[in-house]
Amino acid sequence: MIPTEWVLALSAVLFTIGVVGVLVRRNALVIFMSIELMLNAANLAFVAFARQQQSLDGQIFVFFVMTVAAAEVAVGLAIIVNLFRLRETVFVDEINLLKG
Amino acid sequence: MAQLPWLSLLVFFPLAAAILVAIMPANAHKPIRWWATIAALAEFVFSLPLWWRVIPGQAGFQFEEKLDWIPVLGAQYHLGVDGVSGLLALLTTFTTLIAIIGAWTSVEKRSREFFALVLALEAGMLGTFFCLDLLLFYVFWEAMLIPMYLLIGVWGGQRRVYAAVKFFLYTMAGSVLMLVAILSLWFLQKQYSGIPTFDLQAFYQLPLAPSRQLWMFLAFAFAFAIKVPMFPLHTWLPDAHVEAPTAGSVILAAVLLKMGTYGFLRFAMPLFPNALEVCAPYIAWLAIIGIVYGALVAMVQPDMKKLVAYSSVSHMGFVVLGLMAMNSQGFAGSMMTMLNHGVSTGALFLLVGVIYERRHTRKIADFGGLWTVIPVYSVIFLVVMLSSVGLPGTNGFIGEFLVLLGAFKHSVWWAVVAATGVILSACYMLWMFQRVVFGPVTHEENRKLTDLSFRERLVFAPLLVLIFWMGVAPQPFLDRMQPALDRVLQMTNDRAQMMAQADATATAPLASRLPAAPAAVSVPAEQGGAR
Amino acid sequence: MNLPMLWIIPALPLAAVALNMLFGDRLGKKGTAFLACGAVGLAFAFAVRAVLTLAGRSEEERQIVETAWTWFRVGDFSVDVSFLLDPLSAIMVLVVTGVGFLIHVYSTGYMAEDPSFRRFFLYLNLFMFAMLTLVLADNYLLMFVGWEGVGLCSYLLIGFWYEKQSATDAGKKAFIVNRIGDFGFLLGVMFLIAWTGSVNFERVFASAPHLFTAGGSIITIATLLMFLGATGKSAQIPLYVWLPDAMEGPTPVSALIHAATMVTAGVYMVVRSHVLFEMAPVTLEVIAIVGAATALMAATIGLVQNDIKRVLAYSTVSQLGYMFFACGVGAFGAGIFHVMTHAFFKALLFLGAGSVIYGMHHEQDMRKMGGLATKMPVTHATMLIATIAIAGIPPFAGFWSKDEILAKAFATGHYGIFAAGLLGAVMTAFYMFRLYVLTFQGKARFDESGGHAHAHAHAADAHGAHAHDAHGHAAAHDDHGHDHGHGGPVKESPWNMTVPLSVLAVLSVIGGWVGIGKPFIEGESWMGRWLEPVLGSGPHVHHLAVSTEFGLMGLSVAIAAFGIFMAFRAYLQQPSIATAMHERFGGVHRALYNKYWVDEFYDAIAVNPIYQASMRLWRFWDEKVVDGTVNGVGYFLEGVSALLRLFQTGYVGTYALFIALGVLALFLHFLRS
Amino acid sequence: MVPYLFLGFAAMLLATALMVILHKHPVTSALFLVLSFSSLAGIYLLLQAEFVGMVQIIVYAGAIMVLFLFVIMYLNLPHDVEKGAQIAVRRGIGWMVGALMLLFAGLLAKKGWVAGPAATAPADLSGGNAAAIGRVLYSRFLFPFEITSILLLVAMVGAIVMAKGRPASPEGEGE
Repeated sequence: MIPTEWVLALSAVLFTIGVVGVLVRRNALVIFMSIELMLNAANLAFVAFARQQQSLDGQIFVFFVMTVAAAEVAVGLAIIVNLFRLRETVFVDEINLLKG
Repeated sequence: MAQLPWLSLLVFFPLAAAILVAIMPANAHKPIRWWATIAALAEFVFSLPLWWRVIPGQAGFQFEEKLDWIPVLGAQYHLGVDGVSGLLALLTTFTTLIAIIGAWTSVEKRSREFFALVLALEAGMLGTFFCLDLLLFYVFWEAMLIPMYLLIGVWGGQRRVYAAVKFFLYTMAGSVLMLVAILSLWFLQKQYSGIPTFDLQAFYQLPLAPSRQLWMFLAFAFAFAIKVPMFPLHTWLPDAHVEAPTAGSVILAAVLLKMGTYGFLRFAMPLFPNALEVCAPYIAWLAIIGIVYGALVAMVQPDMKKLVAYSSVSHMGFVVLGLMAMNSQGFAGSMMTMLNHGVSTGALFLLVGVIYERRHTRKIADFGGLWTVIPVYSVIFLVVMLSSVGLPGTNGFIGEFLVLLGAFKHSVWWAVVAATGVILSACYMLWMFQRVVFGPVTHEENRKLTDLSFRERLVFAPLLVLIFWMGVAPQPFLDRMQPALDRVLQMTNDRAQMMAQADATATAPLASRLPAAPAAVSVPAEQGGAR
Repeated sequence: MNLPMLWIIPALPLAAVALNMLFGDRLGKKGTAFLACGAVGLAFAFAVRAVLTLAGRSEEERQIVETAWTWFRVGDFSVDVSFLLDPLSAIMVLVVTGVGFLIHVYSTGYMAEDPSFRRFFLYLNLFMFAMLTLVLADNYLLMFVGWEGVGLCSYLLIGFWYEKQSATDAGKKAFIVNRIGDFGFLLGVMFLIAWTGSVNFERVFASAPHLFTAGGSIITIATLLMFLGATGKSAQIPLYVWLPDAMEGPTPVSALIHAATMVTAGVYMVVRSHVLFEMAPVTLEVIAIVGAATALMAATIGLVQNDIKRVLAYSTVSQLGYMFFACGVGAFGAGIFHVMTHAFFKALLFLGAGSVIYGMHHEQDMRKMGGLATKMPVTHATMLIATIAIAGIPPFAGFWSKDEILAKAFATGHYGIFAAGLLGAVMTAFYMFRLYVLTFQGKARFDESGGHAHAHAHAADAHGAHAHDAHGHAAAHDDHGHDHGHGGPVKESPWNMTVPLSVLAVLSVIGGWVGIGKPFIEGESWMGRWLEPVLGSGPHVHHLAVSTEFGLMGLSVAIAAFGIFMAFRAYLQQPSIATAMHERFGGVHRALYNKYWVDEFYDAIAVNPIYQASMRLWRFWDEKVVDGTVNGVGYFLEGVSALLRLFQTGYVGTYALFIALGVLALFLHFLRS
Repeated sequence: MVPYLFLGFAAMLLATALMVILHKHPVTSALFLVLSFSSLAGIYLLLQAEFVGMVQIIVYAGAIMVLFLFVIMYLNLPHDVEKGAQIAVRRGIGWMVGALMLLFAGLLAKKGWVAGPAATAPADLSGGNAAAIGRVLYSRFLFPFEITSILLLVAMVGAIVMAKGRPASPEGEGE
């Protein structure tokens, strides 16, 4: 039996790696992947708690998160493709259309 | 018809019409203005019974409608009308009709949106006059801003965006303070009676410790003073008027400014009478300064619209002064001046609009000798100008005289200083008139001016009739407003007395004023002063 | 009901206005003239009928009140539109409608060639309406309607030739100066309302003795304010400045409004309110002094003016001064008497002057006239009568009224005022005969065949002479602003001008006889008895001995004769005297010629400072301070936003960083708790 | 046995995840991501979430990652150039934030923010994990499940519309 704490610790570290990835990389695609990492970290925590609580709700949530992730990736990648067409770049520090 | 929700229909008919106009095809200019005119005319006809169905002798609110709106907060959809709001509502429907007909040819771009907004504005204004629920009042009050903001910002002149934003922010600044005061009233009401409500009539019976009234009164007064506008909060007005399209100026001057004074009369004064007693002299002096100041500054304006705008500051000073005099002459004069100002200044703006439409300039220096070229216009201008100056026999005189009389009874100096405004108004108006209408034709362009068209004459005819009617036989108007005004006066005085007494009894044993919560007020005192 | 229908008297001219406005363009000049004159004539007939009804009653009942409707009623204060006919208003209404009718007729001739003929009669009828309302009103507020109404018509008629800058300036000046007076009048009325609760004459006068202490400060202030109103309307110091400028209007207007009727409204108001004024001795004293000072000052200015209408204008101011000091010394009846006689002879003088101007093709400078006696016989004869009347030679009208005023002043012990009156009388006689001599006697000083061209040449002169004028208007040339195209020789005016002249001339002779009193007949004069129900027998001082009365009369006649003699001598027989005088007293002459620089003084102390202050208020206070504050708040917020904007870089990384930092902050928060 | 397996998967997960964010080439990153997802699937299996583990492999490692790779290759991206002071600063901040986060998480964990009491009534797992999930999903979570389908539909439409590119308008794209 794996202790829930271990899984949570793993989840935390994975999440942090995702955060660091978002912060240090400038390639939008890699940032996107890092986000996926974070989502997976969250999923991991869900699964861990589901096991501890002997409930299926957590796993159901993971299922929904995955759906959202799939949708997000589809749209997000479409955006990136579009962006690349317009700007010839996927580097986020070259794009500041939102500047106030 | 008795069961018909008449007031609601009055409020929402223009809104429905606005929506209908808004979905018409954008380039169908002719049908758009016809339908807008028909809607405004129907609304006016439909509002005419306000003249005879609002029974003059009956002082309270009539045709009340009450529906739950947000039950948790105790906010209600509560409408009602009395002599004061009835007359102002009539003025509103009348002015809107005039403004719409007047704007027939002057609005070329986006006429659909323009007429829709004017109609929506009418709905907002009528709602503001009719509602008897403070939250509803606030909603209408703010809702009114938006169409006006757009009218100035889209159809305005050169600096329209600046003017529109200034207008909006100024008014907002005041009204958020008012919202805070409304909310604190609500809490006090809940604390006092246990029932959460925004109902105005309930607030009329809510005892407030005089020490608490001051801030709430100031918040209300600030909002209303901006709207009036009172010196020194008036600077949005010249900009808004100058930049606004003619119809916007007319409605702004004729109705929107009255919201401020109406607010004083309906809310600020009867709700916080003790605070009023403290503040009245200051407000009155500000009003008097406004009278003189507006007139002086109007005198040196090179732009006709700006001149009229500053004259509005001056005239509205009279209205506030009459209210602060706190006697029946002052009140009646104030109310008369509201109506007069609506008619005369509305007409003045229309007149300026007429030549602006033809010449695309409002500079006084660009005109001269108009009498030779367009005599009918000039004669109408003369009459309207005289009514604005307050010549006896025209409407302007009755209002100004009653206000001065009321002020005189309160304090001789008020009347003396305010009466100089009467001299000054003659100065700036006559001088403007002389430069525009008299003299030889100095600009060749002016020779080609065409005199008023049939449609324009149709616009001015009822205004002229009103000018003389209200000047020669104003009694029908006075009869309608007086019971309502007397009631406000009575209520204000009674409440002031009641709460001052309550305060005295509450504070005496407690030694400290702070805990003098409304709960400490004895119930008999409250009942005694309520009606 | 066999009421005399008072309301119809003012309503008739008003109806004419309405008809003229609606159908005037279809009527043509003849129709318009007929309509206008007919309405006023009919009003005169109704007035006569009403007055006869009044006279038919016993003395105590000589008062007719007719209420048309309640004008407005607020609280316990109410005002009716109602009319009052009593002996006082009877005199006024007869004078107004009578003289008004004559002047209407005269105008049909004088204005015959003006393109704005119809507008002229429109205004004129409107004026009649307002004036009759003023005179017939039975309360102060309705009187105020007429009061402002005549002011309006005066404004419109002075600026009748609206294309002329000087005319519209003068009109505006008249209206605004009058407004200053109205301000006083209105406040005075408010004092009455505040204390008596009514504006109705009868009620105010009945309650005044109980509510005010005689000589108290309230009644003094109230009456002083009302008198301020009177100074505005009746052109007294300090508000007389508008009247001379008012000569920019057509001459019949000057005759009707600025001589015979409107300007006497102030006197009428004071006499009407005599109950109040008698309770305020200080005010009466002020009135007397102001009246005397005005009489003297205007007379001195009148001595040297060259414009025929300006001389008459200053003479009017001066004569109004007489009326006021009559009131000031308590001789209200004498004041009204002088109002009446003055209306006759001054209207005649103006109309005569108009006739001269008409004949001279719009020349107004007396230096360009002379020798007209033979060319315009009717005008000459009637003018001569009027001149004698105003100079105060018995048995002409002016003598009786002026003498009564002087006698009353003397009898009440106002010797200073009396002396001033005498001095004024000399000057009146002098400048009026100067006018007469320069105009009608001596040699013709104009080009006989082409007066018109000549006049134009000199118009330039006049411009130069009046260049000092701050408003930049030229001398009051009664110029229509367009070419008449008829030069031609000087000739007599048509019948519709000369007939009114003749009628007025007759009145100028016999009009004063109704006031022949004490030394000639037993008891009060007819006029005095007629007015007694209104004015009461008065708090009369001891009557003068008959010998004193005759002495005073003799004195005033002698003085008038002296003035006349001097005028003939200086301007007809030995013109060198006049020139010598000019040179000798150059400074004085300049001061007089420039009207003591009062206009310039007012400009300097009031008009310009107010204008400058307003400009500063607008440019500095409004735009810099108030708007500056408002915009300042805006700029401040904008600055703060600009600062905050730096955080919004537009880079995703930055946002992500802030999110992460936010998470850290949350962690910290949970750690602390 | 299970704990060792877990530790093994965990080590692989972290290592591959680190490689995802560290490697310069996006394609390599993506491939490491596939690996990390797979190891995560293994952990799921160990945690008795068989269904989720399978879906993880199918949806994530399969569908989503293919999409990623497809896009990367479609765009034909070169190595990332990660040089310069700005990048260094950002990198420093990034790692510092990460470290702090871990530190705070550890501190929080120390305060006892972990694993509450175990549930008393275990879920009905008859017929295996997938069947159990199916029962719950199609009963209690039916409505959210349906909504999810709409979400996916919308995402699909959105993605298509965007990827299709706008028709060239005369005004350009407002750059």
